[in-house]
Amino acid sequence: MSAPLLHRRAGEVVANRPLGAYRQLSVVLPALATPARPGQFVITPPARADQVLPRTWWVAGERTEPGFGTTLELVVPDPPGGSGALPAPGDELLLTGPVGRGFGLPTTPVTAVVATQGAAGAAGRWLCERLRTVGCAVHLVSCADEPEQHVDLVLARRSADGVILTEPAGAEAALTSLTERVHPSVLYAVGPLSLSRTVAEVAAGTGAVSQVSGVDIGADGLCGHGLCGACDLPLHESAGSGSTVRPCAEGPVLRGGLVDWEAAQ
Amino acid sequence: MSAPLLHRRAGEVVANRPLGAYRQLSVVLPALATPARPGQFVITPPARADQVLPRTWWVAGERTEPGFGTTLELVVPDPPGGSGALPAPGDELLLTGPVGRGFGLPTTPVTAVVATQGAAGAAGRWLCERLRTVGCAVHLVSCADEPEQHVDLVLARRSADGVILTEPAGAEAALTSLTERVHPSVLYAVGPLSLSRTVAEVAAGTGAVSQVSGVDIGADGLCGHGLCGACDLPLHESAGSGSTVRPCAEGPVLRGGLVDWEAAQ
Amino acid sequence: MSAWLPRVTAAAGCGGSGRELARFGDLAALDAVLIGPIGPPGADDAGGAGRARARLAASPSGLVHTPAPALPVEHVVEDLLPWFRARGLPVVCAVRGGTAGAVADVLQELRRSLDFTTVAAVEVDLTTDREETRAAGVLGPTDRVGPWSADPQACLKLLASAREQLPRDLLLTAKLAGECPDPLATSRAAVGGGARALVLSGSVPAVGPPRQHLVGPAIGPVTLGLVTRIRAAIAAGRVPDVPLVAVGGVHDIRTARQARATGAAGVQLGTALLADPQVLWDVHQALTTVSPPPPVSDTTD
Amino acid sequence: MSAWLPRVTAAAGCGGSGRELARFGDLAALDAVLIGPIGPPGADDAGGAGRARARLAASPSGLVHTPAPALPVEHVVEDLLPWFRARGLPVVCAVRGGTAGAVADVLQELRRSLDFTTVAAVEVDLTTDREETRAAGVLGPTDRVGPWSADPQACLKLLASAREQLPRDLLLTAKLAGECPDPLATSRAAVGGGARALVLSGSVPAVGPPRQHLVGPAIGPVTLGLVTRIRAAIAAGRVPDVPLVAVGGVHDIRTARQARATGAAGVQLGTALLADPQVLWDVHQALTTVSPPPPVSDTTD
Ligand SMILES: Cc1cc2nc3c(=O)[nH]c(=O)nc-3n(C[C@H](O)[C@H](O)[C@H](O)COP(=O)(O)OP(=O)(O)OC[C@H]3O[C@@H](n4cnc5c(N)ncnc54)[C@H](O)[C@@H]3O)c2cc1C
Ligand SMILES: Cc1cc2nc3c(=O)[nH]c(=O)nc-3n(C[C@H](O)[C@H](O)[C@H](O)COP(=O)(O)OP(=O)(O)OC[C@H]3O[C@@H](n4cnc5c(N)ncnc54)[C@H](O)[C@@H]3O)c2cc1C
Ligand SMILES: Cc1cc2nc3c(=O)[nH]c(=O)nc-3n(C[C@H](O)[C@H](O)[C@H](O)COP(=O)(O)O)c2cc1C
Ligand SMILES: Cc1cc2nc3c(=O)[nH]c(=O)nc-3n(C[C@H](O)[C@H](O)[C@H](O)COP(=O)(O)O)c2cc1C
Ligand code: FES
Ligand code: FES
Repeated sequence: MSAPLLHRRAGEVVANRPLGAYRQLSVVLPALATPARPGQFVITPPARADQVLPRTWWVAGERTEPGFGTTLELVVPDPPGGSGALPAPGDELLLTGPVGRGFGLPTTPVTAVVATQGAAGAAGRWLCERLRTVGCAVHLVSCADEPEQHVDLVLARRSADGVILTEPAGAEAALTSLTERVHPSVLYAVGPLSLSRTVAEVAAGTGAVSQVSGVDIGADGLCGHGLCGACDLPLHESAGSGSTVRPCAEGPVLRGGLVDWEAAQ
Repeated sequence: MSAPLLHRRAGEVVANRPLGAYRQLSVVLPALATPARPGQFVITPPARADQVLPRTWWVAGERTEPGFGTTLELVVPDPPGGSGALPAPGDELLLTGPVGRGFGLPTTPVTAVVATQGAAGAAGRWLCERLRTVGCAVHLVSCADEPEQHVDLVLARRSADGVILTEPAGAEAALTSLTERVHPSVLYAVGPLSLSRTVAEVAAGTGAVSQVSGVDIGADGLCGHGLCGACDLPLHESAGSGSTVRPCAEGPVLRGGLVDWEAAQ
Repeated sequence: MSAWLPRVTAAAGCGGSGRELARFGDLAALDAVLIGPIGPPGADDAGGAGRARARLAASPSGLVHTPAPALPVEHVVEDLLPWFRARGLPVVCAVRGGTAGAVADVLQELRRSLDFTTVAAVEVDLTTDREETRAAGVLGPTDRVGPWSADPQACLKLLASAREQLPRDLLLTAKLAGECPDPLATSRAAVGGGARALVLSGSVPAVGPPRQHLVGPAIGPVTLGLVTRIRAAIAAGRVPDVPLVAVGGVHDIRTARQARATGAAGVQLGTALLADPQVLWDVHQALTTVSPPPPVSDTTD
Repeated sequence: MSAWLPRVTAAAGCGGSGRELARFGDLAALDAVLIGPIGPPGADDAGGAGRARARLAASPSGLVHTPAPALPVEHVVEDLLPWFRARGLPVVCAVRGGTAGAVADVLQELRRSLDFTTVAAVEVDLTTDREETRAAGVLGPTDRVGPWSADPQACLKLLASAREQLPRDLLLTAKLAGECPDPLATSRAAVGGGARALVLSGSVPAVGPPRQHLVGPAIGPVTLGLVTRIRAAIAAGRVPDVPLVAVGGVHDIRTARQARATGAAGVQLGTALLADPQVLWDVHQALTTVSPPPPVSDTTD
């Protein structure tokens, strides 16, 4: 209980830019005590007065300037007509976070595969950059239904040693053949549960470690605060019968091998 | 059924100014076919997504410039924290109206008394101007709990031959002594039902005609469209047993003498 | 389920006398105009002091309301039906009464009208309080004994007595809502008595004193739940197969389509009209222009 | 009405295991921490495939939810109670079960814990489905027979059996909601069985398939209606005098005060915490700092 309390606080939106099918918000907060990590997210109040659940967004980047504050980059789906507008530059944005465990980085330079889908691609790209910083070779697998839903490919190609684009249905095949080719020590997934499951299973098949997002940050029907149980995932029997994990509070990053994906349907 | 249909349409807010305890919105619409009259109101959608009833506001002035359009003046209560913000200059405002019968003007120059209360004071002041235009002598009785709730007294003193300020509880006494002094042929009330009742009763006591607002435009719990029945008022027996009038659709201006104020509680 | 049924009307108590609606759009463009609640003379007298007006209080995404004052049947017969008939507008009469006799009296008055031909359907309100006449001196002349819909046997009798007053082919419907403790039993009873469609409202009793209801977008999921339950009961043969009309939280084209997708043949709009009467025509248009799904056998390229 | 009762807690299913809340504020500042629903092992097994996770769907100013998966009682005994006891935090255990036996088993396990002293109250869920064991081969081993709250007699037995498992002075409460057809009868039965406070929730059954509920600000008026009705019944001597806890649509300081003004001694926060857990401390603070109205006899100048 010595961890600092998580409180909602006010940030200032300094940019709201289009980024393919998404929008990138830059938000300035008082300087963070510990730097943010890829795999963390923020929680922000509902967009409209008739909505009761908060919104969750992946953190896609962070820059802390002493004396000025921390700028968080948030890449979020362009809200559909009904769900309320995003804040404009100059607006205040209330948010809690960055929340949660991020992805663990290998202590030795190894080969890594990062798989992403949707707006989470921005967090995936950030993870690639971090892996390269610690000397890893990184291959990015970006999944999307439409070309413009791959996040910022130009930057992604600079952050990774190889980039493979695929439709979500082709993720398993792409990951399997990539794995056979580059023999990664670790596979990462950031995106929906279906992708996390695929990555965990491909990793298990090759004996590699996997770290995956255990909750589809950005999806509807989540509280993000660890209170509602909508994100609960069953663990393998070995963890004790009937054990579950609550990824938004205990993750969002989980070891892929711990989850009983079969039972998670 | 030959009257034109009432449709919601978009106006542009060109000004939003403080006016004592209220705010005055100026809204530009396509030119009205028939000029607006004091006693009419507009209906505008709820301020927030979690509200379902529309808002109703008195029209406090109108200026039509051919080729440019109609500018409506709307004086509205400064919204309390919770009820949603008013539009800013440049914003679009959806509205229906001006709606309803306005006040009838005497065909001959007579002495008139206009009683108002709250934000309706702006509509009352406009009525005074109109009465003066047709040659009447006009006395304004403005009721308010707090000094800043009297609408725009400087302009009001210019629009009337005499202005009396009173708290709502003193309205009856003020009206009675004024009536004894100036012997008006007609008394008007624009404001809450309690004021309408007082004016109707003072008028009845002196044999004068009264025209009063039959619904408290701007209050909560109204649809303004004639559909909910929240504004229904009982008529005197002479109008047929159990007869009621629906002021937001059949008024809002009613002859004070037609309403059975006793039964209206 | 092939009987005529209007695709969309106002909900009882939310469309005025029907004529107020005419200020906002062309009534002739609609399938029918619902008027009511229609009650016997003096039905809503509170101690003789005139009809109680509806009271509305805002709640999050909803409204808490008291029932609308009933239109006296003589007003309907003298003023409203002639007006509608002169314009060739089919009318749904929503009728409310505390006893089967009161409802029968209203229907008799309507039927006697020279303009009755313009009446296309009658909706009987089972959400309202039932009254029972007690032995003199015990509890006063009448006593509210809870809503009709809480007593399936009473509903059956009420509908049967209403059915008797009306021409054989006239559509008779029954409306129940969230106050009903056993919607299956009440639905079965209403159809048994002669209802040929059920109007299902997600409106829920709320706040006090009694006779207040929560309505509006907030209660949409309750309406969908009720429609789902009765559809399932029809599919299981536990309620006779009649079309359903969804009311409660239907407030735009999207929610109207959702109600239809859930199994409602028609919808009614309440609160939505209070905010913008135009929605009635928008929803009518949307439900009219839906092209039916192509027949399964249609495989031409 | 002088018994101890926490002024505000999380609602069952909305506070996680209690520990997640600790990330957002100091639990020691609260009167107590509610944990649960706590169920027997495997209570929520859907065909043995692990516990069903809660599903939430947005609706206007509300949520439609499935019940939260139950915390297995062994997890509570082994992990949670020691954690709370070590910190001196009083705990309210919300317990859920389909049979009186299942509930009694959970309570027995709790009672056996060395850390039971930290349990300050037990809340028994009457909104959940009751199960009946049938003669072999007739309907399978157990059969859902509707919510507990629909059967006052069953509630009385359930509470009496729970009461037996617990120390005499431990606060036992019963929770009922919008699924209850006769809240007066059920309240009377629950108190008759041994409940010393009633938790009244305006949550309403909604959508299908079964076991979904509409909650959130939208249903606030339903909660206030329920509290008003039971207060009136208590005043009329038709329900024994116990304190009431309001839950459903209490989502900020204003609505918490409104619930208190309507006659609730305590409140619980559900959906409000999902949006911002901080509200728990805000409401606690507001209800703590309310100065009681000055005594009537105090006329000194
Ligand atoms: C590819 C790879 C190869 C490895 N090889 C070896 C090896 O050869 N030998 C060996 O001993 N170990 C090895 N490790 C383990 C490694 O040294 C770390 O212990 C490991 O990455 C921690 O992550 P975890 O998810 O495995 O552990 P967990 O026990 O699941 O928990 C640690 C998790 O918390 C996160 N975390 C930790 N601190 C924080 C914080 N302050 N804020 C937010 N999140 C935090 C981490 O990102 C990680 O996800 C390897 C790891 C990887 C990924
Ligand atoms: C002080 C006074 C003295 C009068 N003295 C006489 C008299 O001596 N002899 C006599 O014959 N009459 C007299 N009248 C009646 C007068 O000539 C008008 O007929 C009367 O003002 C119409 O208003 P009403 O409310 O009385 O009529 P109502 O029948 O109630 O309806 C007319 C109402 O509709 C409104 N209205 C009318 N047309 C429109 C429109 N196009 N758009 C919006 N609203 C409209 C009017 O403002 C009025 O409120 C007098 C009226 C007043 C006020
Ligand atoms: C002001 C008002 C008055 C109503 N009066 C009645 C009534 O008298 N009889 C009735 O059956 N329903 C009445 N209703 C309920 C509506 O017919 C409808 O069932 C309910 O409003 C749910 O629909 P909505 O969510 O679209 O508003 C009334 C509703 C409102 C808002
Ligand atoms: C996700 C979720 C799960 C819930 N699970 C339970 C439960 O298992 N048992 C229970 O008694 N109530 C449960 N509830 C209902 C709440 O305890 C509470 O009664 C209801 O949400 C109304 O309060 P609110 O409007 O503040 O949300 C749950 C509510 C939510 C949102
Ligand atoms: S999303 Fe609510 S507990 Fe994880
Ligand atoms: S305010 Fe609704 S009918 Fe007049």
